[in-house]
Amino acid sequence: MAIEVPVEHVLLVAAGLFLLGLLGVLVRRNIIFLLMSLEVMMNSAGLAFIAAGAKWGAPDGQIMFMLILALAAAEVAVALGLVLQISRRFDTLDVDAASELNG
Amino acid sequence: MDLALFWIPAAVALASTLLVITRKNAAHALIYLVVSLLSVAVIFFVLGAPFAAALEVVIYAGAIVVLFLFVVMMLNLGNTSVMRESRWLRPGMWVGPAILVSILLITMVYVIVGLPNANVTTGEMVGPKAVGNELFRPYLLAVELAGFLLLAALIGAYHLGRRYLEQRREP
Amino acid sequence: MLEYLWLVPALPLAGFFALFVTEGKLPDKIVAVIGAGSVGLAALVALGAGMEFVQSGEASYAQSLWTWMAVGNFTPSITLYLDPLSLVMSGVITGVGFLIHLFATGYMWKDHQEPEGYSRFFAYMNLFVFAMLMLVLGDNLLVLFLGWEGVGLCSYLLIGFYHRDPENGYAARKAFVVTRVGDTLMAIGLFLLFRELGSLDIQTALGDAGQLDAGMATAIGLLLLGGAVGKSAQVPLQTWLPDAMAGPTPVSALIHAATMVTAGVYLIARMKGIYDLAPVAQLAVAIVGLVTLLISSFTALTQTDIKRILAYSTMSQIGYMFMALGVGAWSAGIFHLMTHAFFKALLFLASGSVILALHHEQDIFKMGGLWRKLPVPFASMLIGSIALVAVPLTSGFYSKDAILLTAWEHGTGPWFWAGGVLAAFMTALYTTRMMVVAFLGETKTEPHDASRINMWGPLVVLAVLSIGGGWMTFSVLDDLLGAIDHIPHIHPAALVTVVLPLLGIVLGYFVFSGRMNVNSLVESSFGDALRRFWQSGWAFDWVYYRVFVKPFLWVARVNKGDVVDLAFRITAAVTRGFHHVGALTQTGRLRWYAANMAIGLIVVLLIVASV
Amino acid sequence: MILFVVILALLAAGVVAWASERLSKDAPRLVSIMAFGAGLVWSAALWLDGADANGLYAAMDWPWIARFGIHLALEMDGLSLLMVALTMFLGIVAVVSSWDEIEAAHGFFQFNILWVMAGVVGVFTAMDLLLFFFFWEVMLIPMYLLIAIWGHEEKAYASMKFFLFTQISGLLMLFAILALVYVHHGATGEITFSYKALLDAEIDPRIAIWLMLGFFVAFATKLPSVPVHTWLPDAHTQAPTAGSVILAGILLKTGAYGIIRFAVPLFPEASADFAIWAMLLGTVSILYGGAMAFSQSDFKRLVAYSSIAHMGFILLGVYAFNELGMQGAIVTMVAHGFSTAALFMMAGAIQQRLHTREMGQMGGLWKHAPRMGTMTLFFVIASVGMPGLGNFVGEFLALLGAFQENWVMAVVATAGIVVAAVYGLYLMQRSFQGTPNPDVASMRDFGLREMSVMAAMMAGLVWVGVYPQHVLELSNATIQTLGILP
Repeated sequence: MAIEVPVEHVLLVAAGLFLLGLLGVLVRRNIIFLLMSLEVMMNSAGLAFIAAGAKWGAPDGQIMFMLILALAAAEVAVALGLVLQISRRFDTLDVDAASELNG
Repeated sequence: MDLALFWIPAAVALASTLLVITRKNAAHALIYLVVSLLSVAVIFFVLGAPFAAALEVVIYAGAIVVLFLFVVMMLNLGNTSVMRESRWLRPGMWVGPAILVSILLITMVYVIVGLPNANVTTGEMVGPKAVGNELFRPYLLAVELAGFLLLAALIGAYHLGRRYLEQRREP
Repeated sequence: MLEYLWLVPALPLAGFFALFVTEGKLPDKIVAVIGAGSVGLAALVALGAGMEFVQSGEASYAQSLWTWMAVGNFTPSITLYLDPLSLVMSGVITGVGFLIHLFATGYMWKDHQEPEGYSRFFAYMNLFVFAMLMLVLGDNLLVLFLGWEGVGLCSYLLIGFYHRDPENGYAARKAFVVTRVGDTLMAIGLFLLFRELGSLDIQTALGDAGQLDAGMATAIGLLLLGGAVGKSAQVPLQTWLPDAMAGPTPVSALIHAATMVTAGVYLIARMKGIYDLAPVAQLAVAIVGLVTLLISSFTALTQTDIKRILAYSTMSQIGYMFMALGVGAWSAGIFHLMTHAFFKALLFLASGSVILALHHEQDIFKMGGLWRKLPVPFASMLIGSIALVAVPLTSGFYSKDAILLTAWEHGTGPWFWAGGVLAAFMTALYTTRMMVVAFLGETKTEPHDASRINMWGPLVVLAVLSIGGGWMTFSVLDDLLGAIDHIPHIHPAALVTVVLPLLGIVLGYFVFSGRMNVNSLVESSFGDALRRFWQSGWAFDWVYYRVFVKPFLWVARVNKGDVVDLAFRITAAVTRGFHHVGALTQTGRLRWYAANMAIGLIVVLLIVASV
Repeated sequence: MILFVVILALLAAGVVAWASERLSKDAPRLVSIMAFGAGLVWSAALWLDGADANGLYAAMDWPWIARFGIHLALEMDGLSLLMVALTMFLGIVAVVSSWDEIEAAHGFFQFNILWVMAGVVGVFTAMDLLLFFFFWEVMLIPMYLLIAIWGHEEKAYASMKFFLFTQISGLLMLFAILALVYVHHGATGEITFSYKALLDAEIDPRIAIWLMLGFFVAFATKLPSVPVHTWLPDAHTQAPTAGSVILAGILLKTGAYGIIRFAVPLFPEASADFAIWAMLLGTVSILYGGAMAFSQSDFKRLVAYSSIAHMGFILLGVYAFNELGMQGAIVTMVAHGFSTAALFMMAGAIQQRLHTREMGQMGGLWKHAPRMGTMTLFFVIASVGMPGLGNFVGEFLALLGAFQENWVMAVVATAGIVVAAVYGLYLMQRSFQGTPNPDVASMRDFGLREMSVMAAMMAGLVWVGVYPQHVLELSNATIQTLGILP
C-alpha cells in the first residue's frame, strides 16, 4: 500500500503545517485557539519524524511520534487545566491578560 | 500518479489547518482540526506507518480533541465569544506574524530543497510488530519516562481542574 | 636592697592593679593609703637601693627580668638599669611623686564627679608613676618607649579626669595626639637605630655608636629630639601643655611640671653618646631650648590663669634644660631638672591649695590680698617663686647659674647666654606679677582654707627642698655626663646673670603693684596687639588649627561616605541599568515570547544556511 | 584524623544546636558554648602536648577525589594551632556577646555560627588547595545568612555586598588554583592539588605574577585592603554582634593567613616583585582606614574602618619579607582579634541598651556604666597601640620589619599611629565621656557574664603584650618551614 514519496515533499508539508501552527500561535489571543495551534505544530513535528522513519524503513520514527503523542497528551491535559484557572481568575481567555511575569 | 496519494491528503491537511487558525468559533475550529489530524493520519498511512496513523486517529483526533471539546463546552463559549474573537482578530493583526512566518517558510524551503541526494522513502510498511519490538526493547527507558510524564500530567491536571470545580461550587 | 630594685616600679603597678580590679568599691581612706602608700614604699625602696648603689661604687647595676620578645636578632629584654642618671630620676619621681600623692589625698578628697572617681584618680596616678619609672629605669629603648607611651596615656587620662566637661576631653586628646606626633618621630628613630646598630639596648647601642657615620647619627639624634620635643612641650610641639592644665592640680604638679615633661631631657641625656657624634643635632637641641625659653617666658607674662602661667613657666624652664644639654652642660641640665621638680611641684601644689580655697577660681586678677588669709600657701608660693627666679642661695640659682655660665662659653658665641639671661629677666618679671597680683593688694574673693596636714606637709618638705636642694654639691653625674662647670662669680657675665633677675623683681613689683604707670604703653594699639599675640602663645594654636586640624576635618567631613566605594556603587548602578533594559523585554505576554522565538529560529536557520 | 573529627564535630554541633531549639531557648547557645569550650581545651591540650618532629600538632591525608589528585589533607602546625585556638576562643565570645540580642530562631543562629567556625578551622588547616577553597566557601554562606537574617536596618544590602565581594574574589582564586594545577600538570604530568607538591611547582614568571594576583586579590579582599575594603564597613555595621565579632576577629584573619600560607610561599619570586605594591597598599590602608574611621559617626562603622587600618600593618609586615615583619603581622592578627572583637561586643552592648549606634546620641555614658566605660577605654587604648598590650607588639614589629625593607613606606605608615590616636580617643570622647546625654536616662552596666569575657580578652591582650613569646614561638616554627624568608 505504501508508496515511494520524496522526503523533501513530506518535509515541506510538515514545515507548512508547522508554520501555520506558528502563525496561529502568534496571531490568536484566545488560549483555546493557541493550544490548538500548538497541537498542529506538534503534529507537524510528528510528521517529520514519520517521514524520517519512512526514509529508512525503520520503526524509530514511529516511536518518536508516539513519544510526541504522549507529550502532547500530557501538555493538553495540564494546559486545559490552566485554561480553566485562567478563565476563572481573569474572567477572560485572553492570553495577554495573564502577563504577571513581566519584568 | 502515486504522489497524488500523498499530495491530496497533504493539501487537505494544509487547508483545514489554515481554517483552524482563522475560525472565530472554537467548535468550528475544532472540527477543522479533526479534519487536519485525520488527513495527517492518511499521510502516515501513505508513508507506511499504519500504527502511527491509527494512533493519530485514536489519540489525537479522538481523545485530545474531545478534551478540547469538553473544555469549550465547560467554558460555554457562545456568540459573545465569537464576537470577541472578531474584535480581537483584526486583519492588521495578521501582517507582522505573516511576514515572520513567510521568512521562515522561505528559509525552510530553501534548506529542505537544498538537501543533498535524492531522498525517497522506502515504500515499505513498518507494522505494529516492528514498532513494538523496537519500543519495548531499546526504547524501554523512553516508555518509562513517557509514563512518568503522563502520570505527572494526570496529577497536575487533576489538581488544577479540581480547584476550578471547587471554587465554582462555592458561590 | 639593690636586688629589690624591681619593686620600685612594681609597687605602684600593684597599687594600680589593686585599685583597678576593685572598681572603686573600696572606702576612700583605704584608697588613699594604697594610692599614696604604694608610691611611698617605692620611694623607700628606691632610697635604699640608691644608697646601696652609691656605696657600692659601681658605675651601674642591671637587673634582668625577662626577655620581652625574641624575634631573630631583635631581643629586647625587660631589664632595669640603675646608674647615677636613672638614680636621680627615680629619686625625683618617687620622692616628689610621693609628696604629690600625699597632697592629692587631701586635694581630691571630695573633688570628683563619680563615686569611684577617687579610686580612679589614684589608679591613674599610680600607673603613671609605674610608667615613668619604667621610662627612666628601662635598659632598652623599647622599654623606655613603653614608659614613654605609658606616661602619655596617663597624662591623657588625668588631664581628662573631669571628663564630663568636653573642654577637658579636648585638652586631653590634644595632649595625647600632639605628643604622639613626637612619639612617632621617636619610633622612627628607634627603627633607624635598630637598622644601623642591630640593637635597641641602650648600653649596647651607645657602645656601638662609633660605627655610625655622622649623617646617620645626626638623623637619629634629630628623630629622638622630635620625641623629646613632643613629650617635653618644646617648640614646635609645645601647644598641648597650657591646655593640659585642665587636669586636677596635683596632676599638673606631678606630670606636667616635675616628671613627665622632663622625660625629653632624660632621653637626650641618656642618649648623650649619640649626640656627642652629632654636633648638628646637639645644636638643634640648644636652639629648640632657647626658642621655647623665649617664647614661653614672654607668653607667661600675659596669662591671667595662675596654672597657665605656671605651665608656660614650666615650658621655659625645660627650655633651659634643653639649652643646657645642647650647649654641653649635661650635668647642669639634669641638676636643673631636679631643682625644677622641687620648686615647680611646690608652686603647683601651693597654687592648688589656693585654687581649692577659692573654689576653683584660677584667675589671678580675681584673687588679690591672699597672703594674710592663706599664709602657708603664700609662703610656699613665695619660696617656690624665688627659687624659680633664681635668687641667689635658692636651689634654682645654682642650677640655672651653671647652665648660663656654660652657655656663655659655648663655641657659637654668647647668644645662648644672652637669650637665657633675657628669659631669666622675663621669668622674674612674670613671677613677680603673679605673686603681686594674686597675693598682695585687696581681697577680691573670700578664701576658704580647708587644707590639712596631708596637704601642707608636702608643701613644707618641698619648700625646704626648693631652698636647700642646691646647697649640696651635685656631683653624682660627674662620671657619666661630666662635672658641672664652676666659674668664679666675679666674672662680668656671672654678675649680669645674678643681677638681672633681681632687677626684674624690682621692676615687676613697681609695675604690677601700680606704683609705676605703664598704662600708656600697654594700651597703645601696638602694645595691645603684642599682648594678644603673646597671650595666644605666639599664635601657634591658630596656625596649627588652620594648617593641620581644619584640612583633616574637611577631608573627614567630605569623605564620610568613602569615595572608593563610589567605584563599586557605580558598577552596581550600571549593572542595575542593564537589568532595567533587559527587563523591558520581559512583557509577560506569551505571544511576544513566541514571536521572539520565531525570530531566533530565523536567525539560527539563516546562520546554518549560510554556512 | 582528629582534625577532620573536630571539623565534623563543629558541623554536628551546629545541627544539634538547631535541633535543640525545641528543648528550650537556652539550649542552642549552651551547645555552642560547650562546643567552642571543648575546642579551646582541645587546642590548649595540643599546645601543651607539643609538636612532633616535623613541627606538626596533628595531620591527616586521605584521598578524596583521587582521580584529580584531590586529597582530604589537613595539617596543623604552629600558625594553624594559634589561629584555631583564637577561633575557638572568639567563638565563645561571639556566643556570649549575642546572648540576649537574638530574638528569633536561636537554633539556626547558633547553627550558622558553628558552621562558619567549622569552615574557618578547615581554612586554617587545609593542605590541599581545592579543600582550602571548599572551606573558604563553607565559611562564606553561613556568614552571609548571619548578616542577612539577623542584621540591622540595611541587612539585605550589606549581606549582598559582602557575598559578592567575597564570592567574586574567591572566583579569581579558584581560577588561579586551577591554572596553577594545570601549569603544574603541564610540567610534571601529574594532576595534584596538594599544597606541598605545588610549592615546588616551577612556573613561568610571567604566568606566576597573574596567578599570585589571583590569590592576592582574594585574600586582600577578605583582609580587607584598600581599595577593596568597602564591603567591610557595611557588613560590620549591619551584622549582629556575634557576626561582627566573628567577622573582625576571625574571618579577616583568614585573608592574612591565606597570604602568609598560600599567596607568598606558592609564588615567592612573583611576591617579591610585588612586595613594594603590597606594602604600598598596606600603607594606604593604614592611613586611609584611619582617616575614614575618624569621619564616622557610627560606633561600629568607626571600629570597622579601624580594622582596615590595622590590617594594613599585616600587609606591610608580611611583604617586608623578614622575620620581624612576618612575626609582627602574626601578632597583629592575634591581638587585633582580641581588641576589635571586644570593641564590637561593646558596640553591640550599647546598641542593645540604647537602640542606636550613632555616637551623636551617646555621650557621657560613663556616668551610667563605668564598667563599660573602663572596658571601652582599655580596648581603645589597646587598638591605639599602647606598649604593654598586644597590638603594640604586632605593629611595632611589623613597622620595624618594614623599615629594614623600605624605610619610606615604614615612615609614612608610622604616621598611622597618630591617626589611630585621633580616632580612638575621639570614639571614647563621643561615647563615654563628655556631658551626659540627657536623652539617656539610664543604662544597664556589664554584668558578670560580659565582664568575664572582657576580662579574658584583657588578659589575652596583656599576655600578648608583655610576654608575646608563646605566640612568637608557635608562629616561628611555621615561618621557618614556609621558606619564604631570605
